[in-house]
Amino acid sequence: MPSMADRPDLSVDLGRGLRLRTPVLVASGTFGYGFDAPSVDRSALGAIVTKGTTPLAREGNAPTRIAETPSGMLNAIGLQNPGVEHVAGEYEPTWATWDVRVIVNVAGDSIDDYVTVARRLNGLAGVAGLELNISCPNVANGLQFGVEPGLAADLTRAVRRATELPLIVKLTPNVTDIVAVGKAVEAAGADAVSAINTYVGVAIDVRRRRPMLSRISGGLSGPAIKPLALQAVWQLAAELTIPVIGIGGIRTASDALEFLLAGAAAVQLGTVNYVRPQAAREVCDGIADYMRIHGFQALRALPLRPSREVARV
Amino acid sequence: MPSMADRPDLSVDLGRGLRLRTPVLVASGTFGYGFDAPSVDRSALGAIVTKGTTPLAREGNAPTRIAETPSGMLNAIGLQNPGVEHVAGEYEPTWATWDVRVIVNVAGDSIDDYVTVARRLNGLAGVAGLELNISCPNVANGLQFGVEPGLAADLTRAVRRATELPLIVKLTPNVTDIVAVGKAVEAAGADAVSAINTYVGVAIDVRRRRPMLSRISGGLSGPAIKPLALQAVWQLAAELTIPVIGIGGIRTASDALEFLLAGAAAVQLGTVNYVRPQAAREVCDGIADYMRIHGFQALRALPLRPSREVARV
Amino acid sequence: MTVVIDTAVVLDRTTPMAGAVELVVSHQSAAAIEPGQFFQIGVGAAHTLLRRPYSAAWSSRSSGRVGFIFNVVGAGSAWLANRHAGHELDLLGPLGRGFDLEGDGPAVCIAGGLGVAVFPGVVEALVARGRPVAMLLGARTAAQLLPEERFAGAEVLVATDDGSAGHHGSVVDLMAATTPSNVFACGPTPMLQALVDEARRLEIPLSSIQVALETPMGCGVGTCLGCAAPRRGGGYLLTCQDGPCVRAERLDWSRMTDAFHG
Amino acid sequence: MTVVIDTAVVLDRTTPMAGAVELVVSHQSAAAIEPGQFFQIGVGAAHTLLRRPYSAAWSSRSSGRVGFIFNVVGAGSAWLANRHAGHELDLLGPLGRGFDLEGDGPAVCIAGGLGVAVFPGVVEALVARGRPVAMLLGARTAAQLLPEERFAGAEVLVATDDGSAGHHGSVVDLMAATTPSNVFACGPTPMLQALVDEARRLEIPLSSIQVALETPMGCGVGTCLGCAAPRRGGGYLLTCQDGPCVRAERLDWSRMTDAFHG
Ligand SMILES: Cc1cc2nc3c(=O)[nH]c(=O)nc-3n(C[C@H](O)[C@H](O)[C@H](O)COP(=O)(O)OP(=O)(O)OC[C@H]3O[C@@H](n4cnc5c(N)ncnc54)[C@H](O)[C@@H]3O)c2cc1C
Ligand SMILES: Cc1cc2nc3c(=O)[nH]c(=O)nc-3n(C[C@H](O)[C@H](O)[C@H](O)COP(=O)(O)OP(=O)(O)OC[C@H]3O[C@@H](n4cnc5c(N)ncnc54)[C@H](O)[C@@H]3O)c2cc1C
Ligand SMILES: Cc1cc2nc3c(=O)[nH]c(=O)nc-3n(C[C@H](O)[C@H](O)[C@H](O)COP(=O)(O)O)c2cc1C
Ligand SMILES: Cc1cc2nc3c(=O)[nH]c(=O)nc-3n(C[C@H](O)[C@H](O)[C@H](O)COP(=O)(O)O)c2cc1C
Ligand code: FES
Ligand code: FES
Repeated sequence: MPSMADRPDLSVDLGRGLRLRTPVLVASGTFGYGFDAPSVDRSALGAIVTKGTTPLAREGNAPTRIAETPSGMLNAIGLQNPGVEHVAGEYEPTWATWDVRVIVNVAGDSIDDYVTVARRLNGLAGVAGLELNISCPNVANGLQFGVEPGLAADLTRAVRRATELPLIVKLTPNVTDIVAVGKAVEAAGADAVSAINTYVGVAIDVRRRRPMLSRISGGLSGPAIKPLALQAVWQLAAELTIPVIGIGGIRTASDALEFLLAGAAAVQLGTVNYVRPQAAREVCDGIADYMRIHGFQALRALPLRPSREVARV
Repeated sequence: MPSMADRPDLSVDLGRGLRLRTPVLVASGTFGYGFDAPSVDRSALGAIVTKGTTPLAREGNAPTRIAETPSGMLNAIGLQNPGVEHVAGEYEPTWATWDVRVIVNVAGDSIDDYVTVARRLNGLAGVAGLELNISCPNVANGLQFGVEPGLAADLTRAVRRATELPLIVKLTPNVTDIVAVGKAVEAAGADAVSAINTYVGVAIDVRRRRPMLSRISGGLSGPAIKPLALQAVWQLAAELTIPVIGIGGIRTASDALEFLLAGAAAVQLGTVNYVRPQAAREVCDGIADYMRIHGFQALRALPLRPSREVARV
Repeated sequence: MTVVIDTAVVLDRTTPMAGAVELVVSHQSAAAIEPGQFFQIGVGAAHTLLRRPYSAAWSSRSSGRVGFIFNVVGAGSAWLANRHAGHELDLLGPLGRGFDLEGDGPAVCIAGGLGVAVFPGVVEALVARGRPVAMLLGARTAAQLLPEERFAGAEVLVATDDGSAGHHGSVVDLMAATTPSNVFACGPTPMLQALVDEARRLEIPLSSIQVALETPMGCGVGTCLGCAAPRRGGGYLLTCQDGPCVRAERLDWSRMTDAFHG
Repeated sequence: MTVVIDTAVVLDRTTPMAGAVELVVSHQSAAAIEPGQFFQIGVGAAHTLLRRPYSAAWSSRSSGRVGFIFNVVGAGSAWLANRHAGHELDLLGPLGRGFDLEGDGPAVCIAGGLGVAVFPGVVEALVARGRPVAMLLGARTAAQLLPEERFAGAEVLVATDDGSAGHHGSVVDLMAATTPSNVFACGPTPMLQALVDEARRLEIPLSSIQVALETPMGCGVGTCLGCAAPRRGGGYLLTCQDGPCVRAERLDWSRMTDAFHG
């Protein structure tokens, strides 16, 4: 264990006062609401991002909801969650007592849904920020909010008006040009973007001659997608001025460092939390060791290319 | 080994007389021009798809050209190839003597490039068909032909006019709506589509603090992408009437059957050829065994959903 | 209950019955395991990612040992089957809810196929409580039956699909010969379904039947929501948190899907 | 040359020098291996995909055995280091071009770090041809030197970075003391680069120097085009087909990149 003395500064500022003690977050849907995960040392966590939360409780999809694929997994959980009232009433008061900050991931079928959740959580001490999951289909027009820059911007603008909380927009990679969507939400008032959410995939049960998942397709996560997520982060970090949070297939400190070197301001660990609950601690220590060895004082020194922001200075 | 007697019919018709003895092809860039691969039993191969071929010889990219990722690999070879003259003069005469058919994969920077290659190969006995790699950037407008339905259709139409050879258009998955591109090339005269080419990815060498590949990003292939490729095939097979050739991460007969059940008329094995040169034979035998066990006489009985074509009958 | 992530050393590897492997490990929480609980075991097989859920077949407070009994169905179990004495296993657990062993009067344990893996520990605990126990074992053929000695103190009744031992047919047929005050069941979902139908026929209340469920699992701890099982009255239970051992009355058997069998 | 895909049984696993592992296997094509050729070895480590290229350290026509010497740098080599007697290895090869051993007069072999892995077989073949052989060994420290006995019949000169054995400095410095008619070199690209510079200084013609290249490899057989090395006069050679052993004069050392070291 590194001594605190020579520990480099791991804190990161994601904008609008969302300052985190470390750049290692746990990703939405892989840590519940912070209550169920195995009791491992959480002092490494910059923040916990909750399961996607909607205005009303949702039962989620019928089984089978998950399937393993090579170095990855598909999921079609169907946004099972207790609804924002339960979250605000039952969970938030406890979060307010924690030393790890909690960011609520928000989902919905319409702009109103997102706005409703954002309003309800605004000003609650236990909520440090919001992350908008724009991979959800918009029931109004069928399209996902996240695949159309205009739609994504409208959604971001509406939520921006509804809350003073730091606003992270989580981008979907299932698009031809993720940078266009990133620029649109940046212009619409996002404080940061997180990239990426899962890739749409299918698995077939050959023996039983049917798709593995009840919903046929699901979202691919895990190490398999790491190079694709890095491509998205590499492009976004070059084109956006707001911080980019890297997500996708991180298992080790080396994986996390790939994202930080590619230009990410912070990272989120997802599927790995299921496999190695102690991963966040190891990743955090590994980043600190790397910085010490290479003589970096602060995270902002890691990117291979200076960020636009720095460049403009 | 199954006896020939009860061997189900593995032959497949990809249109315009391109009838193959088995549905197992080897994918472009993973079998050279058919001369270098380890001498394994080729009687299992429905066809060999060659390395991408351009009008003039190309040196390819500077090293490093490949990098391994979890259950996958990135490549940025840069279309190194000897040019169509060499292919037509040196390789084609030998192909004409083989019992395995050869499909030439065609690449270029402009519609003229593709047309030039197609014209030169038209009518050569050793060439059974063409596969257009439309993932190449169009130097004219920077965009990849494959990401824009209109561009993809123009390219297909132009090549269609230049040759009587069966024409397969190989789709790129790096788009929001692959079905739109598939429909466009179908309408423009493609006899079949193959899906998919590689996904754009990045890997960072954390120790040396630089991207792994000299070109920074490359194409992701291997088992990691299988569920994504299956998603593309599942959608295309439902919406197109021409055959869909499934490609992406196939390692085993079970993987290949996932594609056939998802609606693919045939499959291509790529990266696995590097790892297990004998894979095509095992996949072919495994498909035959599966059909025998489930009592299927012909491949067309495998898809979980009847194809549009059948549906229309 | 605090979940422990720990490496356990393999002490022994045996073949308890045809086609199965038994691994014995020494584990710090052996004493804390309730019969019916499971562990998420890390596997290092190529192209795999997730841990694999396995019931503790038995555990010994005194020796600090835990046993796992499994068969090879895919890459993960094939990797596990290659562990030998001296190797380390990466265990997360004990997880979930075990069987509620409270009550008195005759207890009937019924196992289909590898479902038997959970019962050595369950039977031992029931016998220790002084309850009369009947162990109903179902297998494809005689060689695949876990030997009677593994159920000391219980009356063992057997059924095989091929009639090579005991009743020729389903293990569920053996229920009719019993008068249980509690039933503990584990096996393929179709077999559990058949058990529930038979119980209704025999007028055995579902409240007295506990089943150990098997669903695909992502995390094993309640965070991925991947292990849903249909709850009676709507919605879903989480197999890893509300189960794997749940009372049959809590499940909506009409919506029960089977991710694995048939 | 026909490439064989075959499983070979591990006969022995030893530690030839500090931090290295030597695996001895029995392989059907042992007799056909040219010194300097390599095999693509299948590895079953989690999250890996490609085979790993390894030089045959030596091979014996009479016993049908092949040796591989390697160190652990990542997941694949870690997996390999865990193979023991009785395990099977999945081998593709022998592949590529070995060293051209023709010629007479003194032969100098120069190895940096694990580059030494290729030389036991090379030295044996050169000595068998009755040529005087000098083996120049470079390592970080004395413990990481492959023992002299492995180069019977050759004069062994040593250099270590820490001066713990032989010359304190680079193995390339030892070239000045030699008057080779041929040079055979293997090691990190920066060391090969230094060798070429030194050769120019000593006026040793590059045509007399053969280097064993290391690049990332996809297929090992010429189909993926992933192993490009810059060719003198433009374009690229394929390390797996035109190499790994190539004459230094055929390479464009000004365009030489290093995927692995420094
Ligand atoms: C709570 C719980 C406890 C379990 N306890 C045991 C036990 O004590 N002994 C034991 O042998 N198994 C047990 N299982 C089943 C075991 O987890 C699976 O067999 C194992 O995960 C398969 O992993 P694999 O990589 O070998 O197979 P995979 O490659 O994951 O799957 C291979 C084949 O096995 C099927 N399969 C996967 N999971 C299951 C499953 N849960 N049941 C049946 N078929 C499956 C798949 O559909 C596929 O056809 C338990 C499962 C759960 C949920
Ligand atoms: C023709 C040829 C012959 C070889 N012969 C031998 C041999 O006899 N003995 C031996 O120990 N090694 C040899 N190598 C190197 C060996 O192939 C690599 O060390 C091995 O592939 C690494 O696999 P890995 O999964 O352990 O490491 P990876 O996880 O693939 O890589 C881990 C680290 O090792 C580095 N690395 C990867 N490949 C190489 C390489 N070729 N050289 C140096 N660093 C590398 C990576 O950049 C990374 O930093 C040879 C390579 C080639 C091309
Ligand atoms: C089971 C599961 C459930 C998820 N639920 C959500 C969710 O509710 N909202 C969201 O924005 N992302 C969700 N995600 C996506 C993850 O937050 C993350 O973006 C993705 O898994 C990629 O990261 P990874 O490869 O590290 O897992 C979920 C992922 C998994 C595996
Ligand atoms: C090294 C390499 C080179 C490739 N070259 C080509 C090419 O020239 N033209 C093409 O259309 N596809 C090319 N591909 C893509 C493959 O044909 C295939 O579409 C892709 O690898 C996905 O299949 P796989 O996962 O089975 O490898 C190449 C793939 C690899 C790995
Ligand atoms: S397995 Fe993840 S919630 Fe049950
Ligand atoms: S390694 Fe594939 S061509 Fe050389």
